[in-house]
Amino acid sequence: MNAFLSPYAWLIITVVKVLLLLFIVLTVNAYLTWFERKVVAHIQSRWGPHRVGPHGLLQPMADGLKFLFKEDPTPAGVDRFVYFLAPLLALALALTSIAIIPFGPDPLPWKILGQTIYLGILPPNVNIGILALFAITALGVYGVALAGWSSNSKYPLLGGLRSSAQMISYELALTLSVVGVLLIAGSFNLTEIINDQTSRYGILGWNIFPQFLGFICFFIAAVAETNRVPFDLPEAESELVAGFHTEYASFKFAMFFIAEYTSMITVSCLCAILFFGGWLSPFPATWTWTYYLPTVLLLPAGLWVIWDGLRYETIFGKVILPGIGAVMCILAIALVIFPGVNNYIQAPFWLLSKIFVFLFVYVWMRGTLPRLRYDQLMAFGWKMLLPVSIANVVITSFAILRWGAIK
Amino acid sequence: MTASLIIFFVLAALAVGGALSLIFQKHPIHSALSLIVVMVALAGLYLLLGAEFVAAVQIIVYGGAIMVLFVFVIMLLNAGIEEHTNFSKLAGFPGLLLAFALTGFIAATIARSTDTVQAAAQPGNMASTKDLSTMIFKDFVYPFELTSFLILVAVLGAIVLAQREKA
Amino acid sequence: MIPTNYYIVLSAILFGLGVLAFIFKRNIISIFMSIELMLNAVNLAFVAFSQAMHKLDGQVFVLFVIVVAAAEAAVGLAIIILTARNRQSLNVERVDLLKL
Amino acid sequence: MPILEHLWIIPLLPLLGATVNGLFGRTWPNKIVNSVAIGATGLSFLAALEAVREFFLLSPEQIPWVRQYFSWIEAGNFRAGFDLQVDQLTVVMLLVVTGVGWLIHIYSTGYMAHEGGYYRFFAYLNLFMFFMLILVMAANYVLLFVGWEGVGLASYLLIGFYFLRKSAADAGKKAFIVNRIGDFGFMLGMFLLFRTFGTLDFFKHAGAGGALGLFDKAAPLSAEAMGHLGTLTVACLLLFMGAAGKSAQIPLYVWLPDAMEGPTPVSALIHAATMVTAGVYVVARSHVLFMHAPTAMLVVAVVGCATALFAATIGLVQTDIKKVLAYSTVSQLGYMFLACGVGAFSAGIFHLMTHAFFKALLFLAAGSVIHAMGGEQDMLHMGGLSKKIKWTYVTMFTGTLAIAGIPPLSGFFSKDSILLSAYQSENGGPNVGHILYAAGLFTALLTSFYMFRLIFLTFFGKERYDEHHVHVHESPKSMLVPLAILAVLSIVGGWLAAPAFWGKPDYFAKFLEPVFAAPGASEAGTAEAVVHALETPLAIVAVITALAGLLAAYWLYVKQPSKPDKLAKFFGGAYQTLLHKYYVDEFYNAAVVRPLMWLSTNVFWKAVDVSIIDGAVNGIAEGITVVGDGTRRTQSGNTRSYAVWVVVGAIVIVAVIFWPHVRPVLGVVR
Repeated sequence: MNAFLSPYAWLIITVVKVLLLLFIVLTVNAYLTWFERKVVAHIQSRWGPHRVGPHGLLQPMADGLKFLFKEDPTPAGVDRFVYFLAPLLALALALTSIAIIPFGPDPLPWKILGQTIYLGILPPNVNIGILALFAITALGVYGVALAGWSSNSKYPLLGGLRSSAQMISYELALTLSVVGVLLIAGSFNLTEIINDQTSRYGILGWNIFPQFLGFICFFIAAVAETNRVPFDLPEAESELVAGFHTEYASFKFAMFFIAEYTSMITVSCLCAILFFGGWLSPFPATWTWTYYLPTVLLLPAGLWVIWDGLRYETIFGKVILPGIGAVMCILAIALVIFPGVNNYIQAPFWLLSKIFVFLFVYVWMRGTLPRLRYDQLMAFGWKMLLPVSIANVVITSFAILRWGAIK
Repeated sequence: MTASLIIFFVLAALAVGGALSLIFQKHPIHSALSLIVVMVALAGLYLLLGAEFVAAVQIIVYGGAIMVLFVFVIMLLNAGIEEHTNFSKLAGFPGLLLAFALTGFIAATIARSTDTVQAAAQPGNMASTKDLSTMIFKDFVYPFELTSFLILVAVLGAIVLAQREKA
Repeated sequence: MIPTNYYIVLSAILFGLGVLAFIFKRNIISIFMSIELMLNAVNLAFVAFSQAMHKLDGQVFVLFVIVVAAAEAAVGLAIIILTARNRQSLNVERVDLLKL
Repeated sequence: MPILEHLWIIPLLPLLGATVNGLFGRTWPNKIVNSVAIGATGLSFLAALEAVREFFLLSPEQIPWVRQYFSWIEAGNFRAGFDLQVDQLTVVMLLVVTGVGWLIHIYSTGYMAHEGGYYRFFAYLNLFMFFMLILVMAANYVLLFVGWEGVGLASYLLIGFYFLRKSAADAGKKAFIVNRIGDFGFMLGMFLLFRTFGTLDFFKHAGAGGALGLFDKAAPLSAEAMGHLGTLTVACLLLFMGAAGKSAQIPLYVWLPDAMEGPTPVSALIHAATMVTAGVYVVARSHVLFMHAPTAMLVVAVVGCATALFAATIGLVQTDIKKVLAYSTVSQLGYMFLACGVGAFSAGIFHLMTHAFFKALLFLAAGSVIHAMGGEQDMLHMGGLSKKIKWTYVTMFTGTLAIAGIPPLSGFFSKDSILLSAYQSENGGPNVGHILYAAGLFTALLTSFYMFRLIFLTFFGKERYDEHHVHVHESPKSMLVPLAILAVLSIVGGWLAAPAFWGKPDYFAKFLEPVFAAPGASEAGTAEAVVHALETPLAIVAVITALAGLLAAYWLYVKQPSKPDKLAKFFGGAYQTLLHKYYVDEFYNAAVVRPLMWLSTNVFWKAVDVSIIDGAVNGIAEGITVVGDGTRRTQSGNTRSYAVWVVVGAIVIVAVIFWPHVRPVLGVVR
């Protein structure tokens, strides 16, 4: 068996990884929508979804089903090929970008089919990680633009035009704002960039401090790249109905939707990795007690979930929630019992929690900020963001010239 | 028939196919898409050749900027199917002939001249981006500066050209 | 490993196709794109040679070519927009004021 | 030595004046214009004086003093530089030109006061001064030729000053063309000299790296060496051809009488005092060559003598006052050439100087007369002016005495020394000298006759004009002062040579000795005794002839005013011939001008120009049109066709670069 498999082991492993990641990402997407609706609702002092399942936890499923089974009309006079291509393109690119993110430093302690398994699809020694990521984001614009054009309808066309212009404009700022980090790390490799941020003082080593300006630019540009509020002009309901995907229904629409949320996740990952030390703990490595933070967080959460579930009348609530709670508690205890696992968990834990924070910020912004006017958008991009990021690059390079690599 | 050779042929096929469809597509958007395909395939080839940075730049600049610009302009001008006029006698059959002649000629020339290169053909060792950058900023610094100037000029020119003159 | 000739021949083919497109497309934008295609073909040759000779100069040149192409695209497209505005047509055969 | 180091200042000043006047004078009042012109000339006169003063401080080996300012033409081993030189000969010419020129400038302010184109006149005059100075100061033939042509230009401009008058314009053209013939010879001479000696510089100078000058090379040659191979003779004859053109000798004298169309000061300055003597100057300047070419010398002598006689005879019957003076100028120039021809260069230059004085004087006086008569030039309509315009009369009479050779005026000495040396010369046979002497003597007789005829017709007898139209008036001071000065000069100018009579050396000749020494030494040494023996008797004879002329004129034009007409009737044929100047103009017209016109019209114009040249030009144009018609088909204006052409070009380039054996097919050679 091994003898037969081993030549193609890497292939098989990769495929499995991809499927796994795909599943995870899609689920996260689904619950991201739920999360977003909830948070926005609470920001606007509403309840948000709470009918389908406890706390509306099953809402995403329902939505998914709805997307799948809705009628899928193709408008007359569309350019069929492009019309179908566009959402595929968008989704594929968005998902691909995730594949480049490394989720942890060390491989799994045991080999499968004689292969060391890294957390993340690409092996960590890819020299052009960040570049590849930018390449993919750069292509991302086509999904929107083509969608807008191919629908052969006014609003989508305008949306497409807007988004392509916007994306080109902000891509410059996006790329430039990262250059500072690259200069400091001296590498495109994401893993190296993260490792470069390790220091005796934990959080103080992160790039956010030397690269605060860069971070601001990066984050704003990234939000614009993902067409999120306050830069969601391509799909500005009030002006363009639904922008580039006006003419798309059911699952094609879902593709755009998923693509958008996936790119949100990607951007959050990038923020975490580039500026917030990726999977590094904010505390100095000497504070060993911080290793128990996951447990400390998981245990009460699990207990709360159990208790909350028991309050439900429905079977579902009575059964599922306590189950989940129990799992969480067990996991917490296991972490205490097996320090090896605990140590291994640390990196992903911190990375995921940072990503979560950024996702929350996304939602938060959506809940609070108004949308920009188009000319404001352009002016801001070209006259504010770009110069600032360039300045950042210059300053950084001079600083490096002066003091050598910072910290 | 190693894996890399397979990949090469796949990519090459992609590139040629893209180029062909660039020619035969009637609608500029489709041509643009085919061209993008060609470019992505080329990027893959660059990766195969061990030129990662060039590959990335190829996609970012060509795919992400230039072609987007093309698509953008096509959308802006709302260009339709290109009309099939034939005012130029020369661009008919003789043009075809000449184009083939040129291609053959170049191919022959290369075939003649690359046997020297052949021997040197080696497994593509990944050229580190650092070396590239040092080369650009040391040996090629003047060309580099010149190109930056060129870009500046181009930007100004584009602005001047594209702005509607205020009546 | 792949012999350099493969790359070179491929680039020659692409270049020839670019020439064909250059001659036979009527839409200005398409013609412009065919020029880009030719540039790409040349780039491929550059990179192939640089890899074959273990010199980075080729890649550097490719970068320069790309930059120039970008500039060219900016200006050229601006010109195209102007032409389209003034002549109401993207067909190069309709833009023939030079004819006597 | 400031000025000697900066000789260029002297000619530059007049040029400056010319430029200023020519460019801006148009709008300026006459006062400023003439002050500029006179200032420029006067300054250069002063500069010249200073230069001369410094010149006398030079040690003999520093002479000739040559300075190179910039090299103008350099080709291979040939160099023509802007080099100026000063030696005794130059000094004389310099003083004469600047001095007389200055006086005439002053005179002109009065004479031209009421003429149009005042600024133009003075600009031209200054221009002339500039070129004349270049001519006399040049240190090589090329630069000398520049001055030579320049004065020709100036004289052309000034003769045609009243260009609205056809006669004036024609005269200008005539002068220019006739001079051209001479210049042609002059140039050929220069070429020949360069071919022979490899340089055109006169003397060696430090600047030229000590390279020997023309004369340095020529001097040591034995007469046979060059004489036998007649190169030098030919060269000299060619030079003399130029000189004859400029100095109005047979056969090229015809332009000078017509040149009288110009304003009188011009006639005085250019066509009497300075320019026309340039020929003499050139011959004297290249005496080294002439000395080696006895044949050429003989030619010069004979031509000079013939001209003198010939012109004098014509002068007998002219009635236009300026014409008379013109012919007398021609004949006096003949004298000078005679002197040069017989090897008495210093005598020639001496006569040149004195002649400059008294002929300028005469012309100016004549101008004053004309001015007084309100533009009347015909002597038959004058008479009895002596009482009306005393000053003019006195000065003019002085000039006449001088030219007639009445001692002790300047003319006597110069003419006497010429006749003396003519009498002595053995060149070309024993009694050639005596023949020349006889001719010269007879000319002297004629000269004094027609000059006094002029005087008597003008100032004596009864008025032959009607009082009512013409009211005679004396000229303004500005005209009389120069007259006076010139009169004085023409009296004392000759005394430099006076001591020769009481055995003392002739100072003028002595002064010029270093220049003419080389060949002159021999005969000077041997003939001392003879000279003294001959000096007095010849002088007496000369004086007698002069007086005879005077008396004849007096008898004919004062005693019996009716006689001349009778004589004219009696010698009808001869009289008519003289009156029509031996029909020379008519002859030239028939022999040269008409055939030339016919040739140019029928051959060069109708045949060559129209059919061949125009044909070629139009043919080329036609061909280009055809080709263009063909090629413009490619300019279809269709971008796609252009694209195809681009492809063709690409193919060609690839072929040329990478396929060597294709190159010849494409006509590329590497």
